[in-house]
Amino acid sequence: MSLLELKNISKSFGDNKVLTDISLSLEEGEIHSIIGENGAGKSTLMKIIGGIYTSDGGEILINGSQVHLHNPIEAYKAGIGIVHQELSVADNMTVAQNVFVNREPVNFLGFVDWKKLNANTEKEFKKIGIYIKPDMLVHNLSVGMQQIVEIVKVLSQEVKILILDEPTSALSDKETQNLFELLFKLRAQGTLIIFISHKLNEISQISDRVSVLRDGKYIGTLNKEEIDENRIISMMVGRELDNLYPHKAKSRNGQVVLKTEHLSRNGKFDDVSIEFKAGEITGIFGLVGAGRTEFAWSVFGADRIDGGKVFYEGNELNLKSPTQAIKNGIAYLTEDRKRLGLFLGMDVKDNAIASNVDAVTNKMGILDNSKIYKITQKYIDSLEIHPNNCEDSKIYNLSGGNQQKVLLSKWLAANPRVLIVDEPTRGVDVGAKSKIHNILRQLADSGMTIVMISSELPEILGLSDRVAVMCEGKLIDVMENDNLTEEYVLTKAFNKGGAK
Amino acid sequence: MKKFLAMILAVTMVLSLAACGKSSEAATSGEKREEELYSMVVFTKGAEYFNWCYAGMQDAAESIGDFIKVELQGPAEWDASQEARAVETVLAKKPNGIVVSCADESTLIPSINKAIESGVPVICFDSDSSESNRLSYVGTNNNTFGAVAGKAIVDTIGTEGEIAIIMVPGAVSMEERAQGCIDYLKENAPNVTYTVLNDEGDVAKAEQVTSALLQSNPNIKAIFSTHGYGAPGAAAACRTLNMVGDITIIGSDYDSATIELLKSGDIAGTVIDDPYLLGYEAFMLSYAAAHPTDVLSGNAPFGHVPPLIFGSCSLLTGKVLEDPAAAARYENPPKIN
Amino acid sequence: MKIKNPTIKKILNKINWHYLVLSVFILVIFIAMSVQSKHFMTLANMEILINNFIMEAIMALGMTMVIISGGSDISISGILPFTAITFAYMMLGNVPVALAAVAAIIVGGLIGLINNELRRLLNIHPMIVTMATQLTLKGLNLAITGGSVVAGFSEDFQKIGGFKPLGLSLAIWAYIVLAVFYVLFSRNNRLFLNVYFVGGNKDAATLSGMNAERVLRFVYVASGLLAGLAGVLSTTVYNSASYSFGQNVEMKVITAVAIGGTSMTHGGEGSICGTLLGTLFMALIYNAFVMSGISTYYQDVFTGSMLVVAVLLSEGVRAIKAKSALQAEA
Amino acid sequence: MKNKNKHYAVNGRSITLLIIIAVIFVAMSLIKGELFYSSNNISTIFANLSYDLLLACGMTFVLILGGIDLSVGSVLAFTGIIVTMLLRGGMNVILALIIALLTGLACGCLNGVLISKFNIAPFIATLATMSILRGLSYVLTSGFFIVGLPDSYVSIARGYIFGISNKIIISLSIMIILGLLSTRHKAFKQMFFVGGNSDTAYFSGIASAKTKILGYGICGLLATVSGILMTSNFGMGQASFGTGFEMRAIAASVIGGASMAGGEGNFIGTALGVILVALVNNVFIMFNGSPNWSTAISGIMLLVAVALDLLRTKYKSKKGRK
Repeated sequence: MSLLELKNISKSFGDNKVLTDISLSLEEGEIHSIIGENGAGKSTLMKIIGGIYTSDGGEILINGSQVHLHNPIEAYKAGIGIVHQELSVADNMTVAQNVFVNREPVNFLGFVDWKKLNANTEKEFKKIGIYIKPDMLVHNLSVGMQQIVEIVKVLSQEVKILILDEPTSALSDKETQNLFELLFKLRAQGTLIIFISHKLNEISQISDRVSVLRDGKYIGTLNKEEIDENRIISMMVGRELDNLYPHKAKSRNGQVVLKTEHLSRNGKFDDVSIEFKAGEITGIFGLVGAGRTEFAWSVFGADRIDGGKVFYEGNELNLKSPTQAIKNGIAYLTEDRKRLGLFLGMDVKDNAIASNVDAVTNKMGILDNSKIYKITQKYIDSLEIHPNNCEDSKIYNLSGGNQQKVLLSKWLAANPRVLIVDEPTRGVDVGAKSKIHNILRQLADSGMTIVMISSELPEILGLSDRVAVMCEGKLIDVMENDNLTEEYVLTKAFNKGGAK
Repeated sequence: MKKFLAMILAVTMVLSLAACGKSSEAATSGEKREEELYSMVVFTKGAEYFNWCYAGMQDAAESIGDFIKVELQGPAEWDASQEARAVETVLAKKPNGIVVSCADESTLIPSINKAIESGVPVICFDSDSSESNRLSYVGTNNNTFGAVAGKAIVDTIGTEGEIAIIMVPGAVSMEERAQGCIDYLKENAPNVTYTVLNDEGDVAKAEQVTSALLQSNPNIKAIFSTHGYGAPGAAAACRTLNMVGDITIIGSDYDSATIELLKSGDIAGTVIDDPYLLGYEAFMLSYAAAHPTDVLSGNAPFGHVPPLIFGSCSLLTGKVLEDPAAAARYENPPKIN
Repeated sequence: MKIKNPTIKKILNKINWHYLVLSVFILVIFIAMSVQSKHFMTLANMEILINNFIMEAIMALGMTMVIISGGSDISISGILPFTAITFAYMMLGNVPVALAAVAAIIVGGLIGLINNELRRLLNIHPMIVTMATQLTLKGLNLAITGGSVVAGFSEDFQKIGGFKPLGLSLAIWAYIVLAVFYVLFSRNNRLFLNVYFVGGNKDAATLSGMNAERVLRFVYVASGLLAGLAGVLSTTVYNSASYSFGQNVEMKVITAVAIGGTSMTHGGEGSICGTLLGTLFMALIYNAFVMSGISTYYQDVFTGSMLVVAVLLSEGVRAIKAKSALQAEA
Repeated sequence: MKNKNKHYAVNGRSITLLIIIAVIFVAMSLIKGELFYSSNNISTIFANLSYDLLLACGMTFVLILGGIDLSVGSVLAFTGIIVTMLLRGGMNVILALIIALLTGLACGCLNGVLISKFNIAPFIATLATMSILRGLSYVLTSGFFIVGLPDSYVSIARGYIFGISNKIIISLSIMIILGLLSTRHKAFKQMFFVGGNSDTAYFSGIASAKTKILGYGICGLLATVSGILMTSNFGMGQASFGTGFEMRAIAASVIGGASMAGGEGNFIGTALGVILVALVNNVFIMFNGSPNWSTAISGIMLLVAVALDLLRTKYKSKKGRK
């Protein structure tokens, strides 16, 4: 009987299936790595185990008895602790307070015993060989340290099942090694450690078993002796081509529209020099923490630049804000549709014109409703947004795919010369996906410069004319996309033994 | 009649006091007299009525000598508790006397008594706090005040019909004025019925409630506002309903706005006491109380003051104001510093 | 300001500039006033100075926690008179004082609870909810009392107002106890600390297995209880209760808290000590204006401007801090 | 489908309010008859709510921006005093009006700057300006009424056009114009964007600071208009004008469908909110009910409105999921 057993776990958000009957059994005292491309469903699965999501179908058994976890509190009670990918620390509190939040040693008055608290905190940190002032405010810490605080917070709870979702993405090598030492200790004590990472070398270094997910499906599990990076890669790739990709660019000698030289942003990405040509789709591939989105933000003027230059049609550009970027014909389609992309509470036509209101206003600044409807209808037809009379429906009533299409039309309405799309088909159904691909190609053919950031290898290879690969903030390579293989690109992305 | 006599008596007494105050000052002119401070504490500081009172106090003080300093204190809100605090804070300055107009009967009692115990004479004016140990009350008999209004109404609308009385509940002076009016009607025009409106002492609100009432109840012939803001509000209401003239509006007290409305004929009249005089007398009493004579007074250690001074009240109408002399008296509000 | 020396930097970071500047302000006013008026620096006046802002001071304690939790409670100006009136009527009904007081305070707490539950169920901004309760209560107060003052209590009740153990009024004693309690608990007690956590990052709090809603309930109930206490105390002090009590008190309280450096933009920041300073500042201003005889009309202008200055100050401080932190990181 | 969306999503709250108002109206007409539905009574109700209407209108902008403005009452009093004092000083009416309006605009913009540039919480920033302006009003007048205004000025509010009070015409027309613009004009549209999701707005290249300053500026401007109407209606300026109006304005806009979260609010709703509150007060007096309750009523109505809205959205999202 295994410590944690998952039986046919399924989960879907709206009409978008994220997990399809995942069955896994994990033993106590093992480090079990879960690997898969972005969007393979790893985090979702972990959130279900951690009681943050509840699964649509299937059951979770701990020591053979079924458990129902509806919130983190219950999960902790069941001995499950998660180190989340996104930070969940309160940066207005001290390190110690964050680590022992709501578990501080208190006396009968509920008064916190600060000495003890800080001592305990230091002890917890010593376990991973880190010294830190427990009474330091978290917002004075680097992101890496904040991540460690996060980890220590969970570790300090003596959990039977410890889930680490991309714990090392922000850690230095030394910190990482210390963390591993600790994990080994915990394993020895019989803790089950579920480890999610994009760093193959780490995985092969520490895992007892590795399970691979792809497209929300369980592919297989490798035992210690079977673990081999190439094998893992071959299991990860080969996502079935859910659609036919459009033709490639006719010519690859378009004029260079956008160019960066040694572009850097402290702690985000470093020394990126790359050219983007008109009429081409340049795919940027990379795994979590590769710095692709951060790069895009800096180019788009949404984040500052610490070093290097951006050239637009030959002359230097220093953008203070997205407003200026848009004026210059640079558009950025965000990966975070809900937070940064769309106005969920507003209707489709409003969203469609949001980034280029001037186009539909006269000199008096009066909006021309007929124009708005015309434009919206145009995109509704050309992008096949459903329902086809949704000009006035609120965004939140649309499916993910259609939301994404609206987001795209918002940027097309701004008729840019350079279009940076970040994960253009994330959380989007098959039909919408291929539609979006075709649109992007058409735009490229019409002379637009397309930059496509994506974590889906098939998409990258299927659509882009050139492929740039980033890893941990560095640009590894830019390759013409002729007979590139997924293995090759992925290997680059893992940057095995590469520049570091 | 008795009251009237009492008033005459008191006034003369005070004036004589003031006179001897003056003479003594004249006698001791030459060496500098030690500075004295007298504070006036009011609720709704900034109401024009109290500005008149304060002006009276200022001039009275000046008439005695420049060694006397006076000040106006009190909250802008109609909040008795805040006024009580103002009294206590003023007390800390160890003034020679305090004159106060009370936001309500009871709330200021502790503060007033505290002042008396600590040897600072307190004179109430305009609105009394009779339960407290205040030495004296200078004011208007608000019942008479209301009666004057009642008479004015009956004179115009006759002994039949319905009237409205605007007031802010809880304000003693207003309740007494309303009561006085009602009593008068009971005696002299029993067929006149009345309804009471609350306008929260706000002009806009006054317009709202009166216009609503005039709509719902066409028999309303006259409106009596027991405070200064009501009349302008009611007048505005009549204007919007173009009922100007159909409704007899009797206001209370006078301020530049009311005067204007009187002259334009938007309101028929306003019952007035003499805030300037109240302030003047109140100060004189406090001064007297602060300067006991060798003859022990009834309320030693304080000086001789009468327990009660009632100022007269009369009806001010547009006709009265046609006489420039009279108009001059009301039109230009006094400077206060 | 470029400071290279790290130790100096450390010290500079240690200092709470906001409180420092505020204290300096207070000190300056104190000195100026003592020079200006011989009656200012007297025990009597100090007592009055405190007495005159005591109700606000008491409620400011609760308000601080509310604002730290990321909300606001403007219903207190309805609760204060309401509980005052409830208490007064119970007194007239010959309910034993202690019992009546407790009951009235609990009523305040219940209203706080209602605030919170409405906020949770309707999931609308606390400002709106508390505004609704405020308006409702103000109406009730007017309607219940018909606008007239509730007074005429028994002789020995009236003594309570004057009852001064060690020369300090009950209200001041209550405040001293509460202030000490709040300072200690807000810095040490787990529940109070959780308020900071929830204000700082509600999701993090929940992910860390904290019941954020429970924390918020505590915050609003506490605020209600304190407003209730203030109401009861007012009745004992003035020997009466009226719907007119505590007008705009919520604004004064929030001003005091904001001047004390508790931020409405960044939840989870601020402290009771800051509020104590802010309260003292407000009380001082009021007293100073009356003392100096400067027309109190200028008082609003002054406090308003001070509010802006204070908030700008704390914003500026945090901006500089953030910058230095960045430099440290880089 | 399309209409349905318009119907529910855009105006759901307004519909509810309209129904409630209609019900009250019919009921009153049946009970009180002529007294109530006489054109006179109706026009009076409107004339009296014109001030609130303007303030609530401005407040709606601010709420759409996700902010709040406590200073409207003080702006009303302050600008009212400015204009009356200027006129007292014998200044030409038009000029005085312009100066007053500019002052009001400036006050509003000041709020906007404090909030958007200096990142002060709207509540605090406007609380500060609220007390500053109220104080200044008293300092300027030391409490005296300011009277002796020229007829040309007084007639602004007292006059009639086609037998309709100017107050109604002015306030309603401003309301309607802004109401129409709010959805049709670029600047106003962007307020919805900024209030709806400031991050998305930023990524869509919308200058949020400018938009906010504009919003608060308009709020101040409308407060000024309201102040001008009030002073000319009563023929006097007074420092205590507009005390406590801010709460009424907020209540009305929220009843009308605006939310503190921002991005929501429509002017029909706000207008209906104001009307509803005024109507209920009117009904109270019609029945000689104690007006003491009026404050309580607006509070309770506020809660009921919000609760109703919550139920509606709950119901809608259920339908949405199906």
